[in-house]
Amino acid sequence: MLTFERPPVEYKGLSRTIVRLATKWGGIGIPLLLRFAWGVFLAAVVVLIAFVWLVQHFINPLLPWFVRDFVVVVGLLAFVCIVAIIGIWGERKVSGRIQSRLGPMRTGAWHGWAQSLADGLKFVQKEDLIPAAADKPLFRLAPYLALVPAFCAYLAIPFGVGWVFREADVSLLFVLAMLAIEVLGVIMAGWASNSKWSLYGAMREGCQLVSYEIPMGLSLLAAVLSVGSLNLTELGEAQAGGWFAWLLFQNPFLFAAFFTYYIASLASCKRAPFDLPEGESELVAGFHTEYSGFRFVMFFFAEYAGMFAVSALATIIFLGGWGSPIGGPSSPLWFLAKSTFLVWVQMWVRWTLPRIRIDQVMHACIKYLLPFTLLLFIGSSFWQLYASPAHPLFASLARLLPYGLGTLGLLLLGLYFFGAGYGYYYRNRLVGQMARRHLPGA
Amino acid sequence: MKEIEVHYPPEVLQEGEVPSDIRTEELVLNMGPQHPSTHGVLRVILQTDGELVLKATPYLGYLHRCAEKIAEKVTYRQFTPYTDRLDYLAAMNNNLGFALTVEKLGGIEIPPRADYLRVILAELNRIASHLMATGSYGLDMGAFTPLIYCFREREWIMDLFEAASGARLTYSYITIGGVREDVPEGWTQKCREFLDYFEPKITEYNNLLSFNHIFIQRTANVGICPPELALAYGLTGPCLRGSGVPWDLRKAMPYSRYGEFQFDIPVGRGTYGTVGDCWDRYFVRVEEMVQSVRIIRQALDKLADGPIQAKVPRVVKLPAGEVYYEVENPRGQLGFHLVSDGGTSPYRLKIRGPSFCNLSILPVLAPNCLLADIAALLGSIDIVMGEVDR
Amino acid sequence: MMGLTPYLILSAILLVLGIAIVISKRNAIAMLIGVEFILNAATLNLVAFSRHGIGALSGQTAALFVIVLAAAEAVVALAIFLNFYHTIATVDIDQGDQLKG
Amino acid sequence: MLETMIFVLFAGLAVVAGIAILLSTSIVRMAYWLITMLVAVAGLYFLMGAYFLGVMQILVYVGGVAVLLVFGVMLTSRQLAPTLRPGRAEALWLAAVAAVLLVGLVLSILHAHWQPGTIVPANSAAEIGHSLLGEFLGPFELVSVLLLVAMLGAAYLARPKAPTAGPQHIKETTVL
Repeated sequence: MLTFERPPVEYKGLSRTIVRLATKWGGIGIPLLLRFAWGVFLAAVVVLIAFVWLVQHFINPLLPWFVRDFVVVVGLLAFVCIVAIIGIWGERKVSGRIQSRLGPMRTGAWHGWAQSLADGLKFVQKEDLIPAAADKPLFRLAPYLALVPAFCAYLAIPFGVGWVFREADVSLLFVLAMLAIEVLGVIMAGWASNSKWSLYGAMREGCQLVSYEIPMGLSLLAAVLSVGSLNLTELGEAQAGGWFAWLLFQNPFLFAAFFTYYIASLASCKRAPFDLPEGESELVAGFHTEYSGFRFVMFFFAEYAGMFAVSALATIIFLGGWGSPIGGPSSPLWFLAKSTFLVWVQMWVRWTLPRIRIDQVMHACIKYLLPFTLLLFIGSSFWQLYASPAHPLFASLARLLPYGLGTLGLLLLGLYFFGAGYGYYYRNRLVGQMARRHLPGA
Repeated sequence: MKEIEVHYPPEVLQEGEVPSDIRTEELVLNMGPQHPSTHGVLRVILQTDGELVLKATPYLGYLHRCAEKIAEKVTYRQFTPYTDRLDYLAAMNNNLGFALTVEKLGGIEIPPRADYLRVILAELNRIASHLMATGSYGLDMGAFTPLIYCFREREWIMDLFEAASGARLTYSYITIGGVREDVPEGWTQKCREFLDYFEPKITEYNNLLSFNHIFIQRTANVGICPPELALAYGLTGPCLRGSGVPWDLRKAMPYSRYGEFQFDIPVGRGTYGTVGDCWDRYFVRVEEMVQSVRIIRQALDKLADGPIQAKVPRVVKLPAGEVYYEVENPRGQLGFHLVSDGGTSPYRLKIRGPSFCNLSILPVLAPNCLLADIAALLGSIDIVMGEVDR
Repeated sequence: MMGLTPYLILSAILLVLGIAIVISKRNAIAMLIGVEFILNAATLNLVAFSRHGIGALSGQTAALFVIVLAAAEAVVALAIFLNFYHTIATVDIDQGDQLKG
Repeated sequence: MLETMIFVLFAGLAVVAGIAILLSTSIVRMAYWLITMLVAVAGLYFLMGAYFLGVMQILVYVGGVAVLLVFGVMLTSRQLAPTLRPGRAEALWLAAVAAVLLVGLVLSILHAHWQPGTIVPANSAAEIGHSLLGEFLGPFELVSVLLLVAMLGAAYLARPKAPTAGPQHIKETTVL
C-alpha cells in the first residue's frame, strides 16, 4: 500500500526547547494540578491575597519613585501580554465551544493552553514581509502606534485603591484619549500597506471610531455627572458597598447608559458586529491584510488590550470596580473577575451575530445611539438635580430605585446563569449525538 | 428579436444611503480570484466610489478544465466522474442529470429501486448543498457560527454518502442504467434517523441566522431581482424562485420519479423587503431543505427491494441523434445537450451550468450596492466555480 | 522650574512654521494643517502665560476655547474643500480662481 | 533638570514635525507629523500641569486628525501630490519671509519685560469647569452656539444636491 510520509514539523533552537518544555510541563503538570484543583485554587487565592498585601505595603510606598514606576510599568506590560495571550486562547476556546467544536486541544497537552505561545513563536520566526510599494516607515511604525496607546491606557486604569500607575485628576479622559489614538495606527497601517483592501479597512475604522467615540464618552459622562469626578479611583470608590450601590443601578438612565456604552465600546474595539475594518469576508483582512509575523501580532495584542481596557472602564464606572458585590472586602480580584466577564460577553456577541454594513453602522450611531445617549445624559443630570433633599418625595423614590434596578440586574444575571447551566446540563441533547460522535475523544 | 426594457431596481440602498452627491476618486478594485467571499476563483473587477459600487464585471475561466471537450474523447461511462467535478457540491445531481440524458437517448429503462435511490441521494445532496450555501452565506455576512453548525449536519450526509458510494465529495454513484451498487444494510434506517434529527435543526438555524435582525438588515432589500429580470437573464433554481416565480423542473416537467411525490415549491415572498432580494433567495434554500426532507421520506417509504441496475453493456453505445435534458440541481437547471453519432463517446456535449447563467445577473444587480453588499449578492446567487467555468 | 521665555520662543517658531506651511502648500488640506500649527502656537502661549501667573486660569480656559474653535474651523473648512473638489475635481487651491461655484 | 530635558524633547519634536510637513509631499505623512506636533504640545501642557487641557488636546485632535486623514486620502490622488509643491523661487521667498518674521518675534520676546506673577498650581478639571460656567459663561454659550452653527453649516455645505447627479445609473436595453 502506498503511503505518503510527511516530513515531521521540526521546531529549531530556542523555540524547540520552549515548545518541548511547555508540552512536557503541561502534559505532566496540569493534570497533576487538576487532580488537586481545589487545593490549587485555594493556594492561588492565598498567593494572590499575599501578593496584594505585598504590593500595598511594600511596593506602593516604595523607595525612590522611579523604582516603583519601573516595577509597575513592567508589571503592567506583563499584564497586557498575559491578557492578550489568554484572551486569544480563550477566544478560540470560546468560539470552539459555541460552535460545538473543542478549539485548540493539543499544544501544551491540556486544552491547548500553550497554543498562543506556540503561535507567537511561529509569528516571531516568520519572514519580515513589507510590500514593495508600501510606505515603509509608516508601515513599520503603524503597529506601534496601535499597541503603545492601548498599553498607555493601562497607566491610568486603577485595579484597586492605590493599584494604579499614576493617580490623575482626569484619568477617565486620559484612558479615552489613549483608546482613541489607536485609530491613527489603524489608518496608518491601512494607508501605508498601499493595498486597496487595507485602505478600505482604514477608512471604515476612521469613520466608525470617530462616530462611536461620542456616544461612548457621553454614556460615561452621564455616570461621571452623578459622582462628580473624572478620577477613576474616586469613581470606583463611590460605589463601595455592594451590589445595590453600583452606579449601574443608581438611576434608570445610567442603567441604559451602561448598555449604550457597551455597544459603543464594541465599535471602538472593532469587535463584531462592528468588525468592519477587518471584515474578512469583504475586505480579506481589512487594515492588516499586508501584515504578517510580529507586526500582525502587535495588532492582535492591541485589539485584546483594547478589549480588556474598555471592559475595565465599564467595570470601574458602572459595575462597582474592585468592590465586592456581596459586601466583602474590595480587591483587585473582583475587578479582574468583572472585567473578564465583560470580555467574555464581547466574545459571545462576536461568535453569535453577523456583521453590520458600514452605512448601518453610521446610521445606528448618528440616528439612534447619539440622540439616545444625549437623552440619557440630560435625563441623568435632571435625576441628579431632583434627587436632592429639596424634593423629599422624589428623593425617597430615588433612594428606593437602586433596589428595584438591582433586582432586575440580579434577574438578568440569574437568567444568564440559568441559560448557561441549562446548556451545560443538556449539552448532549443540544449539540446532538452525531456532533459529539465526531468530536475527538468522544 | 424582441426588445425588453429592463427596469433596474430604483434604489438598492434603503436607509443611510450614501448621499449620491459626495463623489470622490473612483477606485478600481480587483476582487478575486483569491478572495474569501467569491466562493472559488471568481474575479470581479469593481469600480467603486468609496464604498459604493458603480460597476462590477466578473471575469471567468480560472477553473476551466475543458469538461465538454473531454466528453468527446471518453466513453459515456467514463464521463460520469467528470460530471462530479462540475458542481462539486452537488455531484449526485450532476450524475443524475448526465445519466438521465444518456438513458433518454439510449431508451434505457431503470428499475424502480434504482430510481428511488437516485431521488433519495439527489435530495440528500440538495440538502447538503443548501446547507453549504446557507452556512457560507452566514459567513459572508460575518456570522461564523452558522457555517460550523451547517457543516456539522452536512457531515452526517457525507457519512451517508460514504457508506453508499465510498466517496465523500465526488461520488460517481448514479451511473448509466441505475446506481453503482446497493446501499448497505441499515442505511435507510440511518437516513431516517438523520431526517428526524435534521428537521428540528432547520428551525434552529432560522432562529440563529434567518430571522436575526442584523442579518435581515444586511440582506433584505439588497440586490433586488424582479421576476421579469430573472426570466430575462435566464436565472433558474433558488435565484428564480427567490424572485417569486414558482418554476421548478421537478414539478413542471417531472423527471425520474419526482412526479410521484408530494412537495411544494417555495418562492420568495418579500417577507422582509421586496420580492427577489437576497433574503428571499437565501430563505428559498432553507425552505427547500424542508421540502427535500419531505421528498426523501416519501421515497424511503416507497423504496422496495429489487435490482439496482438495468442491463447496460460495459461500453455504452448510443444511437445517432441528439437530446437535451435538464434536471433541477440545487443551483438551478443543469442541462446536457448530447449529440451522438452512434459511437461510444458523444459527438458533442454541451453543458448548461446553472451557476454560469445565474452569475450573469451580477453585473446588473451590483451597481449602486455597497461593497459589503457584493458579498451578500454573490453569496445569495450561490455560484460554484467548478460549474461556471466547467 | 523653567521660565516663560522658552515656551514663548517655541510658540514663535511654531507660528512661523505654520505660516510657512499655509503659504507654501497648495493642497487645501495641507493648508488646514498649517492653520492647526498657528492655533497651537497661540494656545501654547496662553497656557504658558497662565502657568506663570499672568491672567491666572483664564489662559487655560481660553486655550480650551481655541481647541473647540479649531475643531469647528476644521469641520467647516473640510466641507468647503469637499464642495471645492466637486466643482473643480482637485484640492489645488490655485485652481479656485473662478469666483463662482 | 528633568523638566528641561522633557521640554527640549517635546519642543524638538514639535519643531521637527513642522519642518517635516514643510518638506513632505504626501498628505497622509503631513497629517501624521501634525499628530506628532499635537501630542508634543499636549506633552508640554502636561509639563505645565495643565492635565485637563493636555488630555482634551489629544481627545479632540485625534478625532479631528483622523477625519482630516480620511478626507486627505479621499480627495488627493497620489499622482497629483508631487505637483502640489512650491517652485524654487517661491521657496526662497518663503524662507526669507519666515526668517525675518521669526527673528523679529524672538527679538521682541527676548526684549519684552514679563512680570511673572505667582506660579499657579496645577489646575484641576473642576476649576476649569467652574470658570467656564462662571467667569466665562458668555463666551462658553457663544462657543456652543458657534459649534452648532458650524455643524449645520458643514452639513449644509456637504449635503447631497439634486438627485440627478447620482452614480451612473446605467439604463441598458437588452436584446433577446
